[in-house]
Amino acid sequence: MPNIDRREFLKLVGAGGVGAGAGFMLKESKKDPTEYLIPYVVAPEDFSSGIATWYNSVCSMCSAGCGISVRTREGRAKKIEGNPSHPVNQGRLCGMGQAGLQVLYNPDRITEPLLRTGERGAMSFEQITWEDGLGQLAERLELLRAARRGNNVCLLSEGTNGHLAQLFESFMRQLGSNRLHHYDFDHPHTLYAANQGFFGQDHLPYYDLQNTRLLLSFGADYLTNWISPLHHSLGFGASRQRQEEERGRFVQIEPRMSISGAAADEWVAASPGTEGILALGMANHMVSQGVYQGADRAAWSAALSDYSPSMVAEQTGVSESTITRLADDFAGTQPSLAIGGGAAANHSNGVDMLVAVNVLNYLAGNVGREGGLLFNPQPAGTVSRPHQASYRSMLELAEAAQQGEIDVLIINGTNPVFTLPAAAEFREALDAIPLVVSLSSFFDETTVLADLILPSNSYLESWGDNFPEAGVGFRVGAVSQPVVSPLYNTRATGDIILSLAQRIGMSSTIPWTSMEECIKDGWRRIYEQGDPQTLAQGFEEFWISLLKAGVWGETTTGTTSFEPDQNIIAGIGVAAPEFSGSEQDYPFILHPYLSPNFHDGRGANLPWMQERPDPMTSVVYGSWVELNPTTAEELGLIEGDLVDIESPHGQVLAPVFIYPAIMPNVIAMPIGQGHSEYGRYAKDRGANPLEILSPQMEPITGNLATSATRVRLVATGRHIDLVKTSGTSRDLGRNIVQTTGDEGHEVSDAGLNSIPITELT
Amino acid sequence: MSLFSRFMDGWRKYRKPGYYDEFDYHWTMTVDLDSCTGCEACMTACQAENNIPLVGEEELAKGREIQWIRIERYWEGEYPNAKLNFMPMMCQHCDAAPCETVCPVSATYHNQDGLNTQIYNRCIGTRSCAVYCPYEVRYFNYYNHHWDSPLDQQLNPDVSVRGKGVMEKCTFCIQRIRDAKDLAKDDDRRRVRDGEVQPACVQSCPTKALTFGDRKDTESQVYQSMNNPRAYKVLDELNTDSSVVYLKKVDA
Amino acid sequence: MKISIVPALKVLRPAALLVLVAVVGLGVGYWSNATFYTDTSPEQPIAFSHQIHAGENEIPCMYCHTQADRSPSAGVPSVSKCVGCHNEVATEQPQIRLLMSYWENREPIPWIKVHDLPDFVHFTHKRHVLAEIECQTCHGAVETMDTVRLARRNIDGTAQYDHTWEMRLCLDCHRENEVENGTDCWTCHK
Amino acid sequence: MEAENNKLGYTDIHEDVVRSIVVTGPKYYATLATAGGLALVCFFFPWFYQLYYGIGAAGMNHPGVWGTYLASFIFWIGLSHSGTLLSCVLHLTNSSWRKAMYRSAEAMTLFSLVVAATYVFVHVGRPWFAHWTFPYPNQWELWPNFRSPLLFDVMAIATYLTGSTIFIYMGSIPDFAAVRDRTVGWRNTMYSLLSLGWRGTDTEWHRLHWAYTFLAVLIIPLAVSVHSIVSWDFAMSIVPGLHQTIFAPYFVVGAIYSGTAGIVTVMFVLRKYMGFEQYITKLHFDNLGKLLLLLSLLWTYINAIELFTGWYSGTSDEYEQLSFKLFGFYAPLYWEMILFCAVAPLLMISKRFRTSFVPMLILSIAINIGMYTERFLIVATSLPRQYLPDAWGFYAPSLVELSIMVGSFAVFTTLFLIFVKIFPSVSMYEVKETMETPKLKPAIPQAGSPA
Repeated sequence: MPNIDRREFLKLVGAGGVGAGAGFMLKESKKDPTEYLIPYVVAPEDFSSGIATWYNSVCSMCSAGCGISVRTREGRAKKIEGNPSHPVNQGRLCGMGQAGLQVLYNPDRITEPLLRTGERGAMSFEQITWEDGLGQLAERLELLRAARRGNNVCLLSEGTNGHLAQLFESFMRQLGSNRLHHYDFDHPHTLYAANQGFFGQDHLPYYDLQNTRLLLSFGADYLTNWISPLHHSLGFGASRQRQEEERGRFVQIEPRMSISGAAADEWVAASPGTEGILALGMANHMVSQGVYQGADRAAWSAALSDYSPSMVAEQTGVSESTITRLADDFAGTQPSLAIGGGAAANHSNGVDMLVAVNVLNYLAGNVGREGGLLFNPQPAGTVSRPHQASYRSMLELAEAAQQGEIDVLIINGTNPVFTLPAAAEFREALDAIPLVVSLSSFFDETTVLADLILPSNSYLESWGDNFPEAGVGFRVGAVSQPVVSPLYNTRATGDIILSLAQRIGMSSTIPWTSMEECIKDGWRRIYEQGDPQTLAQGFEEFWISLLKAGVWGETTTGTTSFEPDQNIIAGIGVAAPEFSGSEQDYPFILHPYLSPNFHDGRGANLPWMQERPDPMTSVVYGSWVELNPTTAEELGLIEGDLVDIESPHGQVLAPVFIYPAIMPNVIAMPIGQGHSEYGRYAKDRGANPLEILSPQMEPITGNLATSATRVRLVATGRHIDLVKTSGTSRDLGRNIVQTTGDEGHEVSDAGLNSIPITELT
Repeated sequence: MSLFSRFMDGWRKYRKPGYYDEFDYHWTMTVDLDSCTGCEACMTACQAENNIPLVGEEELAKGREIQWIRIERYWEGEYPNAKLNFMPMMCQHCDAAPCETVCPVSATYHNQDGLNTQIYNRCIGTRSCAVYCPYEVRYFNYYNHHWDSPLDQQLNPDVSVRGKGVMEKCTFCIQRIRDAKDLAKDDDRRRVRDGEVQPACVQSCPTKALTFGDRKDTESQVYQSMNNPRAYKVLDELNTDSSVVYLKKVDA
Repeated sequence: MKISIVPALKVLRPAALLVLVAVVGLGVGYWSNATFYTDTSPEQPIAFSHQIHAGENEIPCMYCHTQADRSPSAGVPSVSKCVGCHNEVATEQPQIRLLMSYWENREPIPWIKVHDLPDFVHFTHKRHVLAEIECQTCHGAVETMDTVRLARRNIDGTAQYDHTWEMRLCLDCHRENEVENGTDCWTCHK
Repeated sequence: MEAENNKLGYTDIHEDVVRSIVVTGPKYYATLATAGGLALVCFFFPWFYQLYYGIGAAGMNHPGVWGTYLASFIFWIGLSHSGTLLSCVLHLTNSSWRKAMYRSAEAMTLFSLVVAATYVFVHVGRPWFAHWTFPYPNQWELWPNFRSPLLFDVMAIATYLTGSTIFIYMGSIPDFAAVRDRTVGWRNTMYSLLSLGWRGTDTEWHRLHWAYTFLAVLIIPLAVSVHSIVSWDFAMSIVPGLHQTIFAPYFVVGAIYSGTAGIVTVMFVLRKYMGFEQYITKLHFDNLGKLLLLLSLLWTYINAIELFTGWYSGTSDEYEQLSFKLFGFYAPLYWEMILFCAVAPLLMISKRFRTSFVPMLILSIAINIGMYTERFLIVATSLPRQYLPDAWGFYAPSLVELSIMVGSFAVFTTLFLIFVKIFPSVSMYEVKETMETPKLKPAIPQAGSPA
């Protein structure tokens, strides 16, 4: 070893030191960071970490009222699933229902009561306390009530039924106001009217899809948004999975193929608005062919005389042979069922059309028969039906507001500014109202215009109950209970109303202090009407078991007999549809349809819904306008070309999508996108076709004729790439989706654990 | 047991296609194309159950969707006789899976339940399995996904959240299978009962088009329905011997 | 002339020496950290002693970690649980006063995690407890620890302290006891 | 050629070569700086960004999960087949014209392999775990999947890398010695280390030759196997357009083809800028030209076969893939490839073309562009369009990818530039072997010359 001089030594020491330091830090860096273990202060008794707890409740994403059971872990909702014991959805749940979690956990929720500081719609609010907010509102209401001007208070809610609706009713009655409105864009006013008019029933019958063997659907997209889609899907599946000969057959009659159309065995394109005429044409055929042998046959043939298949054929664009064939099938296949809805029902002749559908059912003897159309008993709880606001009543409301007859408008959940056509001028009406209060928990188009925002809980945080309309043929009710404690400083709608009531001093008639009490009370009454053998167990037990099961039912069915009287028969008839805009200026008929993902737009703030490809087109995050290939060719348009859709009442911009199954003179647009507000996921995305609808109404119900607007297309010359997940939607003869018709390769081995063992030696 | 002999054990297994003489269970799914309405409830159910990230519009435009189960759509014919056929497509859990042979680190392998499994924390992201998979059901995490708070509170604690550079795919909701087995053990049963375990998609399907169960149990619903004369397997000519059986659409 | 590689090597010696020393230093540094700085028993908000509870007073583990036999996670007792006893027991101890202050403020106690498995590992206490595996097998002789620290069990049964778990240890045990599908990845990974 | 070399004495050779190492002009530094800078900016920065962001930085998607990274990988592996393989073959066949160029050729092999290896890390999603692909005992008691073609790949490339490193190093020991004796200071030290005390005794020469030949024999099958295995990454899949038995020979031929073209390019550069006019002559270009011509014909034939297979299969899957390749979005690239790799090389039929330097340079570059395109098309036209049309997508490289691709050439150049300053880029002793031993006694007594 050579003698090391000082420098050398220092060098070595330095090297060693650096090395050691590096080594030390290396090990240090490999150690785990500190994590914490936070226990409860007092653990709730139904909680245990690592184990899921399930709560049964009711879905409020649409009006169908499916039962849900929510899986929670460590006090957080993890997944929503169908409640197996609920007869409406029997454990199944649609995508939107499952996306309810993103209503609860939506990053754009309103977390505090807010008071407007700046201009209306300028989104300038300040946080206030609940005391303050409720105080201000109560004060206002009390003044009006004292001044006998309670009628100047309007409560505009989303379609609610059950005891919340009841609470609304009594609250408004106490205020002395008859301005209680439930407004849903998609409420089937015409269907109610038609059943009222033909069957004389003020509630919907039960359509027994499960047991029917031939379903004729006149425009009703029963699988995605017609009344109770989940229940219909169950029926559809069940009937499809029956043995070959028993297998149900489904025929869809609509100008643009909907999901139900795709699922159907046959899709018939009748020109928009003529579905009713088509139905009567078939009825005519059935009567004239002597299929119908009722006593009042003569009356029928008289009433239907001017709907000869030939005439109908030329009006509807459906060939005469098809009409007669369908009619024969319908009469021949037993049991069969005809339903109507969707665009067909939302037309200028909607009610008559649906009556015509009922006529078909009657003539084929499907009324009151299993596999046909069964009458529901009176629902157990109050339903919002009497207060359902049609388009006309919304116009009247706007009118009243303009007249200054409305001082306070309380909006709960619904979003009329978005779902009403611009022509309704509802936004302007709001400006004329001194105090607009919103109970919504999202900044939707209506809420941003509010002066006072009292954010309500999401449905997963609050008490409620629901009596599914058009239910399942017998009385069903379900209780929804909070599955998680409120995330933010929000309150349940019911509680808000209750505390208002208390402040105004209605405690005599509205005694409850919380919604839970209110509902429990209501259910006590239902319980007491119930049959003795349930009574035996005592209410508390009943209540507990109700909360456990989440649903309650009573197998009392409605009336089965039905005889239409003569003047009804005489009055049967469907007028030709009326469109706004002349055919030469506006060559196309606009067919807006409820998007399977966003319903009437309420789903647009749910990222899962935005990311889920549209079932028919696979487009995500956006809207589009559907054109028939030939039409597109004539106009020289390809997928992604931006076009202006112009109606007499405005225009919207949307990219073209070439849609193989739509009539050449019809263009279709999904409803739901095109929000100007409503959170980061929905804001400024796509276009809203409702804006340009002409304010045309069905005369009897005042229902908006959504598909009665003519439009023209103006190419802008701009082009975007539609964001969609499908590559090529033709299978190029690869026989991927096989049908029993063609001979595909049979399954190679359906045998047991088929692992090819080839021992190598 | 020495490392070497263990290694030799593994090697012997490798020499046997499918590794196993016999599966404990043989989980199988059948899809009735005749009842499928393309409503995509299954997709949302899967997203919720398996912590599938939100990708965002830009990334979707780049074709980076992550959908463990997706609905494929195939148009047939032209107006007015156009038809649209839907086909749910998820990992077929092939017994002769091309993806399993190619993964250099065995991050994907066949387990004794006949499942084609993916171990996220073993994956190094060569993406070769996705190339080898003829069904295109393997999805890659091109970057670290994130959930706008509080959306992350919904994440399922039984399923790990995959980070960037990892391949992922349908697992037949293996966490549910695990729980079901756990339950079976609790009441001293050797086997899971039929219908006791259902993947999220099957559970949510509104038309009951999907059925799931153990193929080895001849009583099971899935066994019945996979012996339906309409049964066929997609891309069967590739001899992937898949565990998802489709029932043909009825031509009526 | 004589040609050899040696002179060239000679030239390199000092540099080589430096590198050598540095490398040795690296090893030393790493080793010293790994041996002397392995305290896995962090300062807890309350100096709770398992030695006193589980050891001297012989309170069974399941008394506080109630869920160990029915849930994947053994569970940490809620504050109320502690208070349940300490309303009477040793109320004058300063640490108990501390506990009580948490209780009065209705605050949870921010315990610091000692045993922590990665998020991709699925470990269920339930199955292991039901299989009658002593808690000590994995957690070491907790009843002797004043403050809990990491422990792990080697295949020969010897406990080893202040070391994190490794996959092979799980595998060893699973093999030894012939656990059903004990070596299938998805049994323990998620 | 003899004529040319006669002008040279042993001394001149040494002086030329040593000069090329010792004397460094500003030009060199300038190029080195640019190359290095380019490598840093275009290769490493984007890569680090990608490491941070994830593979999403590249243009890959579903189902186009492989992209230019893999194309580049194959390309560089291919390029690597130039040197070592070639020089082995020529060594065994005793073709003397090889001797002037093989050193640089082998260097190319080495460095393109290095770049290719780097691409593996660029390609995978979690490179920090890439070592899991090696079978080493670990605490998880896990082994890699020995059935995976990718694992074969790792092994093959590792072996090939080692083999060619040893080969090139062994071949240059005597030259290291020679340089050692002509340099002083740190260079002297370095070379005395590198030359492992080489004296040039008979035994040493004997052993060297024996070992050298042995390695040459060893490496030829290795080289062939490496690219066959690389081809299996694709051929063993069932992707339409990739699942073909022709792929192994296809890749091997393609590899040697592009490799040889690469050599032509490099030799031109050496000749021009390192002043080796007298060593690298028309003869080399002529011979390489012939070789290239042959390879191009082979390549064309195999391409035809590939198309035929696709067409003859008659399945929609293969057919769609084919028609997309020929007439789809990337069709221009395809025809460009055909032009560069199948048509243009026919020019080399004329000796005049083969022996003229600049045209050969241009052609060689064109060929490699074409070959890169081929690799790109293999990935980009087949993966996104497989069996299920609904899942079809489209793949186009992103900026990051392109820049990394460009950067990789810079990396290669940098390495090569460093190489020419350390290694004697022309094998002195072997060039000498090609000359008649001088009648007169040598100018200076020297070591490192054949006895």
